[in-house]
Amino acid sequence: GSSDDKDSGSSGSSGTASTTASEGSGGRRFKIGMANFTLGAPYFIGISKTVERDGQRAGNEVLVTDAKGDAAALTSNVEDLLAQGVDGIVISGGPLEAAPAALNAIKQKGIPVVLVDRKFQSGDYTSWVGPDNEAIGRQDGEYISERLGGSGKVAIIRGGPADNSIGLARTEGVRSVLEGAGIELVVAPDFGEWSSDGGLRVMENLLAKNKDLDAVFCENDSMCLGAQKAIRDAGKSEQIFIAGVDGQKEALAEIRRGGNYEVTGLNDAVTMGDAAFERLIELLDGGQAEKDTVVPSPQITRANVDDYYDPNSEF
Amino acid sequence: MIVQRLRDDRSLLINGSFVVAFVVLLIVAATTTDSFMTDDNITNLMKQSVTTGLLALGMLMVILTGGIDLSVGSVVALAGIMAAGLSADLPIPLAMAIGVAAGVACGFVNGMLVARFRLAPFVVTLAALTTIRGLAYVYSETPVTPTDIGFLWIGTESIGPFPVATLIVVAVFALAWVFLTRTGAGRAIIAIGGNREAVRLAGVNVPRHILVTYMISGFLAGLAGVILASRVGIAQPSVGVAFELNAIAACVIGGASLAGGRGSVLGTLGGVVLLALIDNLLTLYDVQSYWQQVLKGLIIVAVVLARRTEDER
Amino acid sequence: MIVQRLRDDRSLLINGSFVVAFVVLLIVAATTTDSFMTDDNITNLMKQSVTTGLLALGMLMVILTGGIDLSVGSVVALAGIMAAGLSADLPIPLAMAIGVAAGVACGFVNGMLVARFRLAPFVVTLAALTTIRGLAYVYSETPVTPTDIGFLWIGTESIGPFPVATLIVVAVFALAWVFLTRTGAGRAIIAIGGNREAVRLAGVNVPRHILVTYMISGFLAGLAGVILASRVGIAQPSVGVAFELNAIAACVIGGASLAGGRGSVLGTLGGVVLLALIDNLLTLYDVQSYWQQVLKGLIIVAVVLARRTEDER
Amino acid sequence: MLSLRGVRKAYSGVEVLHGIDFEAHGGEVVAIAGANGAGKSTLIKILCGAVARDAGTIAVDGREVALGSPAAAAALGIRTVHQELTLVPQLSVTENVLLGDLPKRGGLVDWPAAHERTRALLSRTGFTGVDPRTPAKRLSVARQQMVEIAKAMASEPRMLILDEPSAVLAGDDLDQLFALIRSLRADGVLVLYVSHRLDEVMEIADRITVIKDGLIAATSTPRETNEEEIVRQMAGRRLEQIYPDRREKPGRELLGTTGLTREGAFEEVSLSVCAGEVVGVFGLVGSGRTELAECLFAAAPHDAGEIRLAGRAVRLRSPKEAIAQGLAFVTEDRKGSGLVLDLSVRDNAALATLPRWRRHGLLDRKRQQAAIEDMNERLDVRPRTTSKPVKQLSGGNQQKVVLAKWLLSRPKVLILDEPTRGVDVAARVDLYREIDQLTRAGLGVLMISSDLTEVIGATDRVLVMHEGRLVADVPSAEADEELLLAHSIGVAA
Ligand SMILES: Nc1ncnc2c1ncn2[C@@H]1O[C@H](COP(=O)(O)OP(=O)(O)OP(=O)(O)O)[C@@H](O)[C@H]1O
Ligand SMILES: Nc1ncnc2c1ncn2[C@@H]1O[C@H](COP(=O)(O)OP(=O)(O)OP(=O)(O)O)[C@@H](O)[C@H]1O
Ligand SMILES: [Mg+2]
Ligand SMILES: [Mg+2]
Repeated sequence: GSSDDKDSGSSGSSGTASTTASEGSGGRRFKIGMANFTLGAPYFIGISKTVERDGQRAGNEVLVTDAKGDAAALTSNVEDLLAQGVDGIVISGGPLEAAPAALNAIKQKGIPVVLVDRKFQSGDYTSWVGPDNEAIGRQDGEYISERLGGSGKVAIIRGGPADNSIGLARTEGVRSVLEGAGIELVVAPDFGEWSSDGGLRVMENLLAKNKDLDAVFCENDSMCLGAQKAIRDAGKSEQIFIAGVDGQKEALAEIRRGGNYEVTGLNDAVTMGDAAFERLIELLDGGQAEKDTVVPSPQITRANVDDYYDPNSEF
Repeated sequence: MIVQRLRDDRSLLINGSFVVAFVVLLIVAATTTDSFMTDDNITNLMKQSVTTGLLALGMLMVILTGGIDLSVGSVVALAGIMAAGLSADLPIPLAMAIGVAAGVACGFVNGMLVARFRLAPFVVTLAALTTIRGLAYVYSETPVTPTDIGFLWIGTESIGPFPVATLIVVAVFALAWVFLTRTGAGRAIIAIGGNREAVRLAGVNVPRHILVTYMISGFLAGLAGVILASRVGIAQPSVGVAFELNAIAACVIGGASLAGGRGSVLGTLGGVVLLALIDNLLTLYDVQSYWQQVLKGLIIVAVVLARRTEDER
Repeated sequence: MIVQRLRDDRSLLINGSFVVAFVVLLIVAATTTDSFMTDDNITNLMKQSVTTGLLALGMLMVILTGGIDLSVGSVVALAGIMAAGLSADLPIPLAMAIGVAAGVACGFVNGMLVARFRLAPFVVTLAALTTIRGLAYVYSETPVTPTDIGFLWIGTESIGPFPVATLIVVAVFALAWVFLTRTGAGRAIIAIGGNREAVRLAGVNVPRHILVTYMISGFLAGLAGVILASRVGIAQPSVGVAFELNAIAACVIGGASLAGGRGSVLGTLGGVVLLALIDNLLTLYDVQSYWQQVLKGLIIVAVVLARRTEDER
Repeated sequence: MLSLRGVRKAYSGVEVLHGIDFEAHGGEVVAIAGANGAGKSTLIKILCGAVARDAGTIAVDGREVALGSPAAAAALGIRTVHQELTLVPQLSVTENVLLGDLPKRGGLVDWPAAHERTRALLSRTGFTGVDPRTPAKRLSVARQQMVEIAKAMASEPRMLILDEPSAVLAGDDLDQLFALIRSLRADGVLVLYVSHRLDEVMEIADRITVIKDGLIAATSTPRETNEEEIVRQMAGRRLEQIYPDRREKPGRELLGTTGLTREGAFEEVSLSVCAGEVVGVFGLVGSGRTELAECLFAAAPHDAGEIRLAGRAVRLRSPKEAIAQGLAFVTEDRKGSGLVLDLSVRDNAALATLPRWRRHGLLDRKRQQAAIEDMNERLDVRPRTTSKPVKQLSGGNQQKVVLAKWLLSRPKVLILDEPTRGVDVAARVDLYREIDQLTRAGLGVLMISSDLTEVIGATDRVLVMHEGRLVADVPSAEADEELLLAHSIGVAA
């Protein structure tokens, strides 16, 4: 499910008040800021790359910053971008909840900002595009519950920490379905830190304590890949199946292989990046865009994986 | 006169190649980019140096005694989230004061363990890093957004062209400079790092002075946390990871020795500004994120190499 | 005889309260939980100590000379991702060897800057931390999955009840013990940390020995990176953040002094196992993540306090 | 065998050696004398490859040598005992002695053989009684010095350089050292010997070379010269009298002890120091003098007995309290516990009196500076600039800075532990005169010294310690060297 017109930026009309970019041959050219809260995970790298590529393809200048997971640095980066006179900014919030100061600074400049992935709880933003994480969780929960037929034991691996509401929402989604279905849940006490090595470690610990797991849900695919390895090392690939979130390339490859990695919810970085870029250009062109847009996250299983799997994708 | 005093501080700002490196960086920045010399950018630079500045100054005190404080990043988180959380029910200045006080308390515990129980500062403050981070999450798992707009004042507003937070940093640095060069306690702290036993035999209460340095570090980390929460407009329990490394780097780039007894306020200030400058320039030049990291490391080494000859043989 | 030699190593495993702390922990763990004494859990403990073990051992060498190596976490990432990436085109052992060699190369650069150019180890390796992390991302932004199943052998398989990786760690620790207690180079490294000038005046090539320690640290970090990538089955450029802190903690808990000249292989091993044990137990007891952090810090302080009397006055 | 031509050396622009020409031959003992800061240690550091010369040539056996590193010097058979101790504190005596040259078997260190070789070396040098397995830091300074000497003997030296080896040695140990030097001389080894104790120099040297302000001032044989002459050459002035005449009536007791005991160090020590009195303490290495001083100053706890100050029993808990009560303590180890080497002369001198310089909460630096400059003048600290890091001063001048620090604290009782270690004759005279004047104003002094002439000449009475006990209390006027030595080894009645 990707956007229809990737080059929409070139179909410009009258400019917004704040633009200083020069007139180009193929339409208006902009200086765009892509502020990342973190580039420490493939998903966020994917979003950033997509915005960058889309922007450059349309002849715009795209400045990319990386706050390395530091909210203050994100604020600084936004300030730096503003100092360089960008026409609009995309903020990939990552696990960040809010950066009112950054948003206020942008607002003072009077330029549009599109939040992608994370919807900030506070501060004024122009527009948001992102997934419905709770819905993705529910989707996985429904798959698991159906597959287990109303009984069984399921482990949950969280990325942590809880100031990251992505994970909270996903786990909440799974939980809401499974708890109602009479399935026993085991939530690992330690966090998998969103990485494969973390997922591996947490799964190893889970397996040492729980002999009778039927399935495991991780808050993202990276951790699932580690957990899958731990399960394989324990010789329980037949017994325990895996549900993840994101649609990371490696996870799709596993689903395609037909092992115990059975399901994920697509939270596609490319789709997300495309949508964000498109939205920003609409705003820069003076369009009146919707405030919030939920990008749909289709469920991917063995049945439909071939529609989504692209070995050369960035994510 | 003032030059003599600055010299006494064995300042690196005064000493040749460090200044040269600085000036070169500034000239290159000003001439090759449009945006460097703009008001906005200079203000950004000032704001961006606040946290590292406060942390580095506290770290300097601790380092001078031959210690280290790895817990400052976690203290930033704890102080910020407490201040933001309490501001819902308490007057803002009081809430902020309590946040800072929490930092002082952390410093007190660190200092007691190091000074009285003579545990290794590295382990004590590493353990504190873990524990205090945990406490920040225990206080509030989720980010806290202060509702009262007054909370944002200290981190956001400017007086004339200078951000309030920057003025605070400047004041704190000035105080620290006076403290270290012009008070008995300051001189004793430096001497402790050089030869603890000699200082003890000279009748100085060594544990108490060491304790004070950790409390200063905790205080400044707490202050940094409150200002940071105010600047960002939201307090997160996850903020401040690896801040201690930057703070230590600023001290060492500024000529401090981790063995203690050597280091200066002005040098540290130079280190802080240099680090901020590097980040700022790499962003202005639109260097890609990963290459920024590669270059940042190389530039730091180059700077340290450049000023090597003056101190080391 | 062997006891005498262990004593010469001034081991902490031999010394009272550290062992007591250990035994108490083990007994409590074994009696209060069902799962602690299971094969699975013991194997987990062994596997989970591999990375910290290798890093701590390399760190010990560096710390003994009075240095520090903050770059090990980044080296883990670089070595792992290079090995995994190259394994697509090269024979696996060669790909892995190149990954480890990259670690040695990083150590070489660190070592040259510290030993020959006499830069402060903290800044040099902090800069390296940044640069090498950047290089790992430059090599591959996204995780690399090695296609050949043979890549997984070293990190996954067991010989009898012992994971291969654990056997490697044990072998490396044994070698290091012999190196530090029974070879001239090992003794020189310890002596350098005690009094560098004295060692220089005795005609020992001090810079070369220091260089060697950083290369050992780079080598072991590279090895740890390759084994970790093999164990996880996927190499990530983001892996290894803050690993250096754990490694240093293990050394210091094991009695090493960051000032140099003091520290032992057996003590470090004790520190590594203790850290893994704490994590393992907190998880087995189902302590929630934030409280785990709070408790971990407190336990570390308690352990260090308990064995204080023996070393410090 | 050794020949220097026009050797020059400058430290950060200040030349301290201005062109040294010097010859010496195997089988010769050449003493080098000179005032503090004359450049003796610098010359020696050049010879052993520890610092590089700026100009000049050095030839060994007629061949010009570079001496670029300590290893290069060692390869030529040049071995050195430095003025400042260069041991690795936490390592054993064996490792220190055989540093970088441990015996191996099958590629691995052979520890039993190493300990054996060290034991043999120690007994060859005559310093028995040191266990090769002991960590160096547990040894007293004197024993550490012996380890240093054994270390220099570890590989057959062709040229042995000793920079004030005797400053901490006394009695038998000094005789052992002289015996060693004589046997080396008989084997054709060249020995360079730096010392401020001119009586020793006259006894052991074949030739005496005096360095003054970085130049060779004179060279003569002991037969051609005498102590007075050497002092004149060193100091550029004649010293009328080394020790002041002391005819003081002691006043009331300032510091006293009864039955003071510290287990393993000293027992049942009862002494008293009165106003206007200089009390010497003599004893052999390890007789417990240093530990006694530490307990008096509350730097270490005691186990039993009583300490009195001005007649009142006190229980001091820290040096801080001791200082507040008017005590001052010059330790024997200036590098380890006396000075903060990286800090300036001013910071070191002011360290014990920090509260005194406070005005409006800040240090009154003018007043501080004036007081320190005045004290440096009185003690003749060179150079006079107070902003230099103290580590850049010569050994003797460092010692004067320690004294300055404590004299500034205006003590009532001054405890001195080997106060003239490494201090040249002229400066010593200044110090004795200073002490004399202060005692006239009511100060009491307890002076620990291993230098027999000093401990007799500069004091009013001498206490002798033997194995942790006070065994004699002799008025200085009646004391002579034999008597004190006899007491100190426990053979006098
Ligand atoms: N590292 C250094 N930096 C600067 N100046 C130095 C340094 N070392 C020695 N000096 C200076 O060189 C001069 C000669 O010092 P040196 O140590 O050779 O004297 P010395 O003859 O051995 O004196 P002493 O009898 O006190 O040991 C002194 O003025 C001293 O201050
Ligand atoms: N053979 C030895 N090995 C190690 N330590 C020794 C030995 N002999 C004595 N000591 C140490 O020396 C201490 C007493 O020496 P102290 O320094 O107080 O005496 P001193 O008379 O001042 O001798 P010095 O001239 O060495 O300073 C003893 O308590 C002991 O710890
Ligand atoms: Mg000298
Ligand atoms: Mg003594």
